[in-house]
Amino acid sequence: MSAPLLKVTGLTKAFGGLVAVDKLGFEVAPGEVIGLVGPNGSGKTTAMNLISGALRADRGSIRLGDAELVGLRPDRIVRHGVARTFQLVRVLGSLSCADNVAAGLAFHPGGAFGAGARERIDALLARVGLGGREALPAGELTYIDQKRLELARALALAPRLLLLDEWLAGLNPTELREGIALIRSLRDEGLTMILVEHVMEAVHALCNRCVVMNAGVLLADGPTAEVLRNPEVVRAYLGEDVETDDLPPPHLPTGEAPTQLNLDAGGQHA
Amino acid sequence: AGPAAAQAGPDKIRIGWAVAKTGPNAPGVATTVLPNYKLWVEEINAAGGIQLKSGKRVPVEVVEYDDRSSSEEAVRAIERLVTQDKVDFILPPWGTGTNLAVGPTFHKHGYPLLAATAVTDRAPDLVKRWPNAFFFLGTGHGYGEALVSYLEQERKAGKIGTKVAMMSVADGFGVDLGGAARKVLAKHGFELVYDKTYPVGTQDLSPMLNEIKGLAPDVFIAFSYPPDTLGITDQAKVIGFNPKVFYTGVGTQFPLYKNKFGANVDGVMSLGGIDADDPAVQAYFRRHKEVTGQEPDRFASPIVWVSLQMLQQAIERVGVDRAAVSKELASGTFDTILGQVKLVDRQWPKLWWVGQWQDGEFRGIAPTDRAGARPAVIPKPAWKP
Amino acid sequence: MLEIAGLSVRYGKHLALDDVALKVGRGEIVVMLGANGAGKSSLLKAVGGMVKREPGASIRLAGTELAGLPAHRIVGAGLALVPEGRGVFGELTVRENLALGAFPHRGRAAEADNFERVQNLFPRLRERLDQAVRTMSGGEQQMVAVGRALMSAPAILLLDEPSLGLSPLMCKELFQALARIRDDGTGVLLVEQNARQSLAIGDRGYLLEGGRVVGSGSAAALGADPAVRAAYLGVAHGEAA
Amino acid sequence: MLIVDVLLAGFTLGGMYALIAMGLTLQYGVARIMNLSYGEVLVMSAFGTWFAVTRLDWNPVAVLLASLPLGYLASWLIYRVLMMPLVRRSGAGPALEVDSILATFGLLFLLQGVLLLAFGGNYYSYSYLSQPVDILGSQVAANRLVVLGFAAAIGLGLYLLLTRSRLGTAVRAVAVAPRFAPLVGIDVWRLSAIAFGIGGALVAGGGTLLSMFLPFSATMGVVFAMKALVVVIMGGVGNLLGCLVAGLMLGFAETLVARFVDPGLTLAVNFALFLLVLLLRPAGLFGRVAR
Amino acid sequence: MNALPSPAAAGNSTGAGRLALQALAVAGLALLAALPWLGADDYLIAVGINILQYGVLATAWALFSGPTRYVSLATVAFFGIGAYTAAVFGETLPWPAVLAAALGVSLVLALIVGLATLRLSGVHFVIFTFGLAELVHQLVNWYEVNVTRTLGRYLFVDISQVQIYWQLLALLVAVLATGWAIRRSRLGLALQVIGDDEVVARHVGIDTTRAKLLLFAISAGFIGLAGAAMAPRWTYIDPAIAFNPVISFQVLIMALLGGANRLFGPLLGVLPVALLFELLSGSFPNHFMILLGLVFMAIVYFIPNGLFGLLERRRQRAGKEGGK
Ligand SMILES: Nc1ncnc2c1ncn2[C@@H]1O[C@H](COP(=O)(O)OP(=O)(O)OP(=O)(O)O)[C@@H](O)[C@H]1O
Ligand SMILES: Nc1ncnc2c1ncn2[C@@H]1O[C@H](COP(=O)(O)OP(=O)(O)OP(=O)(O)O)[C@@H](O)[C@H]1O
Ligand SMILES: [Mg+2]
Ligand SMILES: [Mg+2]
Repeated sequence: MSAPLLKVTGLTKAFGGLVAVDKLGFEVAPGEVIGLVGPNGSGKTTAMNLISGALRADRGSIRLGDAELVGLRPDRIVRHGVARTFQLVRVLGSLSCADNVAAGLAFHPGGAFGAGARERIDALLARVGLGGREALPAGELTYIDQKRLELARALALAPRLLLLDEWLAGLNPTELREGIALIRSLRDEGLTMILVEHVMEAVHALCNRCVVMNAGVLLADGPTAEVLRNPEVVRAYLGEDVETDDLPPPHLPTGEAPTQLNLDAGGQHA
Repeated sequence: AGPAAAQAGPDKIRIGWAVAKTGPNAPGVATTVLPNYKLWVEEINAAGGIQLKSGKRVPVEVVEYDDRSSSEEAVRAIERLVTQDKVDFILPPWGTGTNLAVGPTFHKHGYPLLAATAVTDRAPDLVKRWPNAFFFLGTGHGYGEALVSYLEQERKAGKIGTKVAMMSVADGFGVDLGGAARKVLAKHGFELVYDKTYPVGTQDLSPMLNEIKGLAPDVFIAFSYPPDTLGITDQAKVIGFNPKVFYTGVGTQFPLYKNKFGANVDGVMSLGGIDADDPAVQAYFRRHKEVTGQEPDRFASPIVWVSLQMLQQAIERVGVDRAAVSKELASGTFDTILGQVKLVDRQWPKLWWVGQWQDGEFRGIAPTDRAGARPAVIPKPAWKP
Repeated sequence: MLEIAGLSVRYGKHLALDDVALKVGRGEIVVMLGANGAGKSSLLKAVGGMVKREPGASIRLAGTELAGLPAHRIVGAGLALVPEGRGVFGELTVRENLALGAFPHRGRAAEADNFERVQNLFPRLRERLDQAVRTMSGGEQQMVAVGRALMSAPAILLLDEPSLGLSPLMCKELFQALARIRDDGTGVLLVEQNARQSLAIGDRGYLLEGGRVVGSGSAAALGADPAVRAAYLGVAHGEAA
Repeated sequence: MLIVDVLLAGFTLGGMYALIAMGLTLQYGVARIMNLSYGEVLVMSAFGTWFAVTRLDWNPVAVLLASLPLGYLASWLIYRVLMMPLVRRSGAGPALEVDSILATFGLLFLLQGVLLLAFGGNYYSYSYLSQPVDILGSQVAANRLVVLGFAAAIGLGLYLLLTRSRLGTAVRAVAVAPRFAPLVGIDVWRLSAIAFGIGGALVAGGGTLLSMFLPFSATMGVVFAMKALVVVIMGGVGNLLGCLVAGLMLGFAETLVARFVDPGLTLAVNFALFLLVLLLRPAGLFGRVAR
Repeated sequence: MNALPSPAAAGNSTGAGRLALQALAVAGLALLAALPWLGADDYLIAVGINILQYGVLATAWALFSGPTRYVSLATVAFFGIGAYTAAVFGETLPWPAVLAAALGVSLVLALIVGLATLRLSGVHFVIFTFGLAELVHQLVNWYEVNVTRTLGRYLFVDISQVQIYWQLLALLVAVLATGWAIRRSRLGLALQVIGDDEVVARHVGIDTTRAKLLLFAISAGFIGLAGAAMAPRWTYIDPAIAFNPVISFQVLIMALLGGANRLFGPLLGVLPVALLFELLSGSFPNHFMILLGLVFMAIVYFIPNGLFGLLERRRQRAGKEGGK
């Protein structure tokens, strides 16, 4: 394994008496995409906040390449090449989509501003599937599209490490497929990512390695398939009966014909 | 218009004023200035107008503005009166700051400025700078010095000791008067046991009063503003603070003061005063009350009135030529409710510097040699509950 | 029990919901399927009175017309909404949020029981009763939102993506709980991207597209339909049995 | 008795500050109306009291029985008639702040204009209960004790009501998230109008109490409004206990500085204290909302 | 409190419309510049001074408060400090040096203030800045009373009204030019982002403290200069005159009314409000307050979104109808 891009050691953050992240340690190699999973409230978002500088660690170290990130302000950390999205989307609602991306482009070395940025803005918007909506105020986008916009903004920062906090939550299967494909293409370009996800399908599809947290501490760290079979992980996080691929229809009145099923999918509104 | 027209004179005289009807200066205007202006206009017009030399009576017509207690608004309003309304004379605004702010504008356009509510130590310089300006209310030093000289007399007479406590409002007025008093007190060997300022708008002066009471001074001096004056008196009464001399600032002379404290006002000293037994003064009080529904204060009100009487008489003598009126004001002698008045260096020489509430009236006690001066009641009677 | 007809919602020029009619019975879980932007959230908000309805709508709950009522009265009448984005009172504590859930009169009688029930359903909330909701994790806030809605003892529960952000384990437990709630006689109108699980517990379902209801049927029938499977269950045509 | 002197002065002054701020904290914290005309309402009530006391020979404490309900009614009406269109229009969004500032600024002028027409610009004052009360050898005016008592009673009482009762929790819910309050069946309009009304009752009561010992004039409203705002923000918006504590802190700071440092610095120290508190606790002493 | 409506809510102006408006503004400025030669009398100049003064203040205020939505009531702190600096040095230093001193003092004050305040937000910031202005007032007062022992300074300098007028006009042009330049710069975008969501701003690499501080200082510098330019008009300056909080409020109201998110928005608010004040106080000195209050409320109820919003909606409607 090459030298890690990100190396987290002994990371600790407490809120009052509650230790949300407790002596957390893991590494991410360049080009790697890892999944950060764990039960609700296990400290995943807090860990992301610590890495991106939104919160300041009580103890521990976060090294990105040669740089120590603990103690730096978020805007400094961004310049070191860390970008993120938020669990609850935070687009700049009063700005246009284009300006949202422009904000990502303008304030880091290697960024661009003004006329020189136009092309890159358009390309980024197109990439996340928002081509043609440049002038629309971001506040008027649907939730999903706002998530896309947030990703475009994060990508505009040309990050070395991208933190995605439940970016794939709330998508339907079709959209999920698209989303996974998008992230996969980023991975194929060599972007290093940490994915916080509860959608196991995505974790399976995108991450070769998983870090599992529980109650602030590291529960498991290893290849995805292996980790997600770990009995402790199953008990704390996944629940006993793992995904069945088909529908167990408990209420299927046997033999009953579908009532009044008249699908005109892709019909007149397409 | 030829000489004939000038001979006939105008058929009306336009008078303008811009005073604070709103903002922090409004109470001062409403107490001291505006009632006098109204009374003046009322009396003149009731008599058919100002009688010019030609014998013709010309009524006055008023243009008024609100300066909203702002120097900038005041300046602009005066410019408006001069250039838009083209009034013949402008009555001054209230207060030292505003009078000084509009000074250059009066000066530039040659209008006489009868500053009857400005107290400034710079008055002697200002009259040199602005030949049309007249100052009626003396200098801070005047009040400070007169008060202390008076106290000095009483001390020599053995009526009071040397311990003086002084508090003053942190504003031009308080600083000027306090500064003067401080100097003279030291010169006369008084011991200043307490000497502090407080900011304008302080809502509770009781900590200062409590501390002062603990120092047991013979003389208590507060160069205060109306709301503070009321608060100080109230607190003194509550804590039973009874110095031999109890002196408070502006507001003491207001009718409101007597209404609030009743018989307790007797013996309280302040600046200003009046010879209340003078029939002319009594008549003025009566008219003021009749026409405006309120009593005048016993400090600047009569002086504002005097300045108006002088203006009227000057116009009667020389007409509406502003330069001539200014000249007449500077050199003439006028017959007013406060007797014969002749300005010295365009300043009023004969102020009541110290007054005291006695028998329900705020009477002048210093200068002691002035006609109508009363001997002071010292010590002040203790507060009654 | 809940009968909706002629429900339309307009945002400016855009007709987000077009003449929708649907029913939710007592003790029934009805699943609303639809793509991103189909109008599912708008539908729930319109029913709950949180967005303006176009005139002509009828929303009858057990025979009572609710369409003319403001949002707070609708809750009082027995419709509880867990909106998109949760709508919790971030500055208040978990306990206060839950107590407010019982603010409508109908919630008062069984408040203590419901409080217990919600805490059993989400043990995490029991541990954190005095934490300000704003400081909780995403999934924990989702628990508060669902719990608060349950506190009003609703006749009909309107849920907009309640599983969003919940861990797989929590998600399963939530769906089991919904099944229990249904069994207690509450009607549930469920908007979920997790069509697999929702159809698994659902009784009936509707398909919403471009603001119109374009299909409906029993959960099983929907789950068996190839087009639905392709669009909402992530199963390609002909892939599954 | 130096200590008793300082304590008494600090408590009574602080009580007064708290009193004038409590109405505002309800109006702003719950009904979300940044009421710039607040001071005018206070002064109006003071004038009303003055009139009742000097012309109708009422007892000032009895005037409270009139000014509290009148204050409630008037404010309730102001909310329903003047403010509700604005709240509706803005959907309780950010535009409401601007609109309510502008509208109540207009109201400020209007009310002050009416007061000036009716009473002129003069100072008004009357004497009531300015007898000394002896406490441990220090004298304090009875009227100030009355004010302190009212401030403490109202502050604590309403605080308990707001934190301990369901209605109170609902009021706070409206304060923190008016958009979501209907989700739990809260009638935001009614509650806001009630809160605004109660705020108005408190201001009116405050005006009556204040008139017992402070001289006032038609143009003085702004002074009170600004003081109230400072106390409200310092205590934490919408928090009555915060008002009480912040008011007392300011009162004590002022008293201590006047006594032991320099009375010339009282106001400076007051503002410095306010700024310091905000720097340490950006949402105020008891505030939780950051933005 | 996000007291300012978002720029998007204020509507988007069309390119052509904006150009027309700018042309109009330039023409207006030219007319203003020529006013003293067009035989305007002292009063007209005085009205012009008033409008220009508030024009500078409101535009400079909106430079910072518009995009960031940090509503400042500290305007008068800088205005007053500028005026006071002029009063202190006015009679001893040459006038340009006085202006430079005023600029310097306001900048220093803004930096100190900015460092302390800018972590506050919403209404807390608003009241904090109000408190700050009062604190500065009180401290200057205390210093004058206890250290220099002269309260109230006299400023006799040889500066005519017309010269004041021109100084203010030059300032206004400078503020507008600065605002125009900022809007087109990275800094402008940074401020918009900050105004929308400060957390996001930091996470896209904006040094928010620096950006806010920079702009706060620029804005304060202009305000301080305006104070210095105005000082010679009053002869006598004491802290109560220089630090009159009404100025802060008036600036706020004017800028909000016009529309704080547009470069020319504040000016659009200044003009009618200043004229309205003038008209009402001139014609109805005794009912001024009542009428002003009524007019104000009418504006709020009938012209939401500020005058700029009104204009833009009008134009959009006209544009649409014309297009059909
Ligand atoms: N500011 C805070 N104050 C107090 N507790 C907090 C704060 N922020 C987070 N916590 C607590 O810390 C724990 C970890 O929260 P975090 O948001 O990191 O969880 P998570 O793993 O992201 O969960 P989820 O999957 O639900 O999003 C939670 O129990 C949460 O309640
Ligand atoms: N406040 C709004 N203003 C304007 N348009 C809106 C608004 N809210 C929703 N829309 C539009 O209405 C349509 C329906 O939106 P809605 O949120 O109801 O969809 P949804 O089915 O819930 O989608 P999702 O799966 O993304 O949650 C979308 O096209 C959306 O852009
Ligand atoms: Mg999380
Ligand atoms: Mg939705």
